Amino acid sequence: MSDEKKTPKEKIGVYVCHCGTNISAVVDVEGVRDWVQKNMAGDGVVIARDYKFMCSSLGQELIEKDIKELGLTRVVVAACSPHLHEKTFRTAAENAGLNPYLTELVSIREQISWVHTDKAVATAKAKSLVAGTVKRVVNNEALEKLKVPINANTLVVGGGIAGIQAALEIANGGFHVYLVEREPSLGGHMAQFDKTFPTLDCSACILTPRMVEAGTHPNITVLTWSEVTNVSGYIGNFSVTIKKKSRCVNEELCTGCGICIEKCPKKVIDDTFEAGLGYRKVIYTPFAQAVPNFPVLDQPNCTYFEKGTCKACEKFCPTNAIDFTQQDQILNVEVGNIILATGYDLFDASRMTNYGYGRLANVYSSLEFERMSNSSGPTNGHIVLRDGKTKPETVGIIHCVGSRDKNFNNHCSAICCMQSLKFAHLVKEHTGATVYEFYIDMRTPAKSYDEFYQRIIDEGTVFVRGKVAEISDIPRIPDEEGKLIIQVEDTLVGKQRRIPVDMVILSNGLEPRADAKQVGKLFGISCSSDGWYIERHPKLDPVTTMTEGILIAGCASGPKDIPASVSQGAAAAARVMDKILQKEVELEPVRATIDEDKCSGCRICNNMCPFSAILYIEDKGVTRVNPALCQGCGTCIAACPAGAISGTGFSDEQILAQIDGILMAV
Amino acid sequence: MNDYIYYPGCSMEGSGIAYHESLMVVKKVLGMQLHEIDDWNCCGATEYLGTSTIPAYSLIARNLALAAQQTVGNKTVMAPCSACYLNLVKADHNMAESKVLGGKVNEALAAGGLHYDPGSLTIRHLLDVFINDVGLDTIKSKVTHPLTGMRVAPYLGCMVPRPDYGHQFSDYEQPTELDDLLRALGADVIDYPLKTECCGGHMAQIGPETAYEMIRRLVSTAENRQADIMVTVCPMCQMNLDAYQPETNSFFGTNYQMPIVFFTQLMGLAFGADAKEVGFGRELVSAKKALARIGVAAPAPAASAPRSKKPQGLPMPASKFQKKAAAEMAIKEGSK
Amino acid sequence: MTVPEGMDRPKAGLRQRENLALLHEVSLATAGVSHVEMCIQCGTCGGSCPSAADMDHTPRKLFAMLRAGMEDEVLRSNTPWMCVSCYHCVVRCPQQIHIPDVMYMLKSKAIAAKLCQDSTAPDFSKTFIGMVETFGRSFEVGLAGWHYVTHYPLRLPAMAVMGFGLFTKSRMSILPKRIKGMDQLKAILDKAKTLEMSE
Amino acid sequence: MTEKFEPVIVGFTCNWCSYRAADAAGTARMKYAPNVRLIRLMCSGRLDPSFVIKAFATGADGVMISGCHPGDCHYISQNYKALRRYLLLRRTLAGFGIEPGRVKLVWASAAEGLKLTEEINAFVEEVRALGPLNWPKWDGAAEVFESELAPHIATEVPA
Repeated sequence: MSDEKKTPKEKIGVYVCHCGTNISAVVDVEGVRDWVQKNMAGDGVVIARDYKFMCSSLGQELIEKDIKELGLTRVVVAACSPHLHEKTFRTAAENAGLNPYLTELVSIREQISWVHTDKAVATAKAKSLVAGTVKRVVNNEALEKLKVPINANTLVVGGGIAGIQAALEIANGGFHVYLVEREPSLGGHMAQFDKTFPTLDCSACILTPRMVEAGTHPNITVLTWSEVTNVSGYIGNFSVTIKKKSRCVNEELCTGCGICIEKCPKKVIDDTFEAGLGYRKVIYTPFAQAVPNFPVLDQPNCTYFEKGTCKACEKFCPTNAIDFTQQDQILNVEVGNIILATGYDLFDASRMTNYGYGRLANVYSSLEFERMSNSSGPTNGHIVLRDGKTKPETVGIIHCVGSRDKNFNNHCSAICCMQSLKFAHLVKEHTGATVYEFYIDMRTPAKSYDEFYQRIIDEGTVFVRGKVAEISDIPRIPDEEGKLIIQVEDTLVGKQRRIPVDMVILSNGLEPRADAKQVGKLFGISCSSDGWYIERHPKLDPVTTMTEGILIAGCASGPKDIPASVSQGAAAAARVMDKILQKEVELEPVRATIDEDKCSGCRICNNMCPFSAILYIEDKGVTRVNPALCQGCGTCIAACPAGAISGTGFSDEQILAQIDGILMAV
Repeated sequence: MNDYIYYPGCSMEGSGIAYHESLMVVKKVLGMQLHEIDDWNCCGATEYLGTSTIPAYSLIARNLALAAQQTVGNKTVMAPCSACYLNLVKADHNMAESKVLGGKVNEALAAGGLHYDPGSLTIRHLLDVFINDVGLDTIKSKVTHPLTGMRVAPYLGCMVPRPDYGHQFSDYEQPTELDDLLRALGADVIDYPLKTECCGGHMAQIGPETAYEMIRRLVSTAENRQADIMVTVCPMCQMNLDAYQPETNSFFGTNYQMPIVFFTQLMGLAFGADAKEVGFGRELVSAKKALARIGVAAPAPAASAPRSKKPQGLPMPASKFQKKAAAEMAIKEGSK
Repeated sequence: MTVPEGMDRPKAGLRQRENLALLHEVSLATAGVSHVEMCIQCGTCGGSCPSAADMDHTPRKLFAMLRAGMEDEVLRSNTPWMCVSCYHCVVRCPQQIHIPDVMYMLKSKAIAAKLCQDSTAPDFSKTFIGMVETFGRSFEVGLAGWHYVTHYPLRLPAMAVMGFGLFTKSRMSILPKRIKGMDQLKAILDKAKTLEMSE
Repeated sequence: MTEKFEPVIVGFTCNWCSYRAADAAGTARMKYAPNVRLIRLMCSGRLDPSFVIKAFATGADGVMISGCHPGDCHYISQNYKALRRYLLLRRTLAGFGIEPGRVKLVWASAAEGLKLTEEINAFVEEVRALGPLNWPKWDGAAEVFESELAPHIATEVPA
């Protein structure tokens, strides 16, 4: 029903966009324009226009002109999604002296012309959506953006190469960074690698300087053996709780001399850094170049904590730095932005029983091989069978283990082809063995990657195109006795082959961290269906997330090689510094406010707010909202039985009027 | 709980009669009630499926329809024959997955005044029932004559662990259920990685050379790993490995003498039944020697020596099953 | 986009392109959801197959031929007949293609098109089915007997020995068992056959 | 043959997930039933059950509410509150003699354009099956709402 009786209190201009033919092909733009002109005059529509590209400067000028000349008090633009151009048109209105929040955008492209085909139906829907917004905009209020200062400190979670890069960029920019790492040392997976493809320079040689720089940088507080346990606040003003786990080592006193490690009588298998292939002491630093180089005492395995005796480390420590009573520390830090560079987990190959990992001794995981070929690794760089001495004469390298497989991970792990080629080279270099590579598709897209592939072919590696079906230790013919037999279809020949080898190296895929979902929840960002963190835009905005102030870098958002991870670390840092340099952030003025006269102090709303923005004022017996903490979700508004809470930008009046509009007879 | 609708399948009355006899003994000991589907028909094995679709599925579905009529509270159909078991599950699964197939099959059944709603029955294999319903503890508790000293190669064949629509088994390739059950009987279970390799199936009839090679692989590996006897859960496997073993020998000029019997026969023995009663003597490759082992002290060297605890060479990663066990332990610890 | 009648397949791989017609036809006719359109030609099936050595094409290649629309070559192939239904390929296939079910389907197609090279396998199936359709149960003696007489006369002596063995151990009954509801079964199968044709 | 009933459906979408899912569906040109008209809220938690009643009273045959997946709420946990209200609302509606099936709560993340369109198509069919909502059609309904809201408007506190 239209409201001819009342004289409209606002002067509204409606602008319908063709978006070239994106909209006009399916929606009768002129039809919509005329209908609004005719039927919504009663609601205050004084002018309705259509234009080829409203977002063009000419289109914007059209609006500005009307505001000035016709004295429009409200503007409605029917074009694309508000997430695309709301800002554009609000700025245009602002330039013409109209408060930006009196302009509304109707999505008739994403919600109509791109998803419907029947022109009549589409046009009708367009009319009702416009009508809804016209009736809504009448109830819009002039609002001012809230400006809050940005805390110049940044939290970087994850001390791998991406996190280190991000931290260094920001620190060098002159701002403080808290770099939190859950393991005892910085370095991440890169520290475990031997060589890096395709240049084959030593991983440690290029990583160590960066780790040291981060470890000694005046602007970086490195917190290893630490985990973030709580995050609250919003962009510019996060407060973060960090648990610094007990090392049983007093960092003030410890010089990192390493005598305690030497004297510790107990060895355990190192499942983390040595990928289970080697041993470490119970008090240890994961590797020689560890940053920081304070050791960590592995309490569950420590004889003293088990039996109450030993204390060898304490006895021999020259600076009495060993402290068995040390407790976990809880630190609170205030930061303005947070970068998550939490990395990846390696696919657990024992899940593929047909490859026999964990059953057949000489089947190795990629990380085991990295450690084995590393001169500082458990075999001092000697590539040997599980017996610890025999050199392999034939080696099979298997691609796509747990990747590109609907039974495990659907995605391509991006790095395995190059990693496997690198393995082939290393095996040849160290042992001169015959090497077979089993691949489905060879993926070498980045700079000088395919040249590396050429080089490995030239080195005489045998390439077999086919996903390996099984690895067996059951011989069928004498030649297979005592060997591992790789059974595969050579798809380029079209025949099944059984290739006996001494050693198999699996190129394990990359998986999202097992705890990615919980961590995401902690920081208020979400994972895609396959478990990686979702970027704000996969192409145009790969390092930010839907949550302002939370950024992602490196493998946290999907498999990446070192160059890509480093670039993302730097990119995230640039984004953060951009925000810091703005000194303050503008927050959308979408907030809840409480009319204290109407508030009965029932406190129903009090436990509705997850940001504790709602405070009960005991003496007044009423509740108030802290606008800086309020995020504008509006849950309290809907909960208030007295209708005492109202929400700017999304008030009851606006929404109820919009319902009226979209249900108008068209 | 111990009541099952029972689909024996044709072999149980013929080549697999030992399976039938031993099952009858074992179920009595374990107090299971088997209600045979009235007037059941052949499941068509893999032959019917390979020549037609709707008729093949209708043939199978008749049994399901009859079984559904017979359900009194209990909705579980148990089949001891792997091929029968798989055909029944497959029909149930595919009829549900493809409405077109389901519709046509029911149209056909209607011609015989029958109907079957896919998903209304649960179809399970005998081994699954023993492990997951009866339970190893109960089985252990019934063992009066442990099979100590008998080196057994556990052989499941294909169709029980794969495709395993119901995810009843621990693994497609190396399931541990049969090993666990035989261990519960006190047998010395050897590491037999070919436990789910193919026995040759109908190739014995239509492409003997192919079948002989598969039979050779299985039997020779069992023998190389010093098994006294192979144990199976499938009449077709038993038939191929037992009845075609002599032919395989003459084809390759070998002389394997590897007896192969049904797991229920060993259960029967362990439960104290006498050999004849549980169908021993029906196998073509005699199991006499193997039976003689029982009671005799176990011979020392195992083909696959367990890995020594002391770090020697490089440490091994844990297998899927070791990890699972560890996880379960951790949970137990946690609950304490 | 035209979707064939009575289609209930996942959205994947449903683009109706001319040269994919055969692939889709096979996929549709296969019982259950075959996913065969999704093959990435990795060869896991061919690598896993215990009888691959005796196949003229590996399953993977057969699927490529389906894509290429090489109907005759596919139906003449002995590959489906060599399938032993071990299901290794199914559980390993990274695209979860129900390969044996596709093979079954191809066999029936080949029989219908009279394109099987060697009649041993089809005949064995026929004999088997003949028994089942007459008695409602399989009848090993009749089956084996007839099959060897017609296809492996030379193996008869060996078989006779085995048969005798089985017989003396009463693992073979001379007389077939016949089910009571033979008429019912026949009615069902006749109806089913007409429905099969109507596809 | 009589022309089939085209239900009118109002959809309340969360600004962070399902509204973006609708954008995604658009960008991917996924076609779906045109019966749904979306209203953007900041959060499914903002949904005041009275909006739904209002929609029905004004002529909607069905109302769809969509929010972030449990655990993924942009405002931490507000979608759970939406869920609670939704369940209560369904009972209330049943009390009014309205089929609870006319309201539907859907979880759709920003990435799930396809899921959203599938949910919409399904819901349109469900409501189509229920037929037109025979809510007492009385012209005054809107005015009553207006008058009940008048006090609000009068005492609205400007931000």
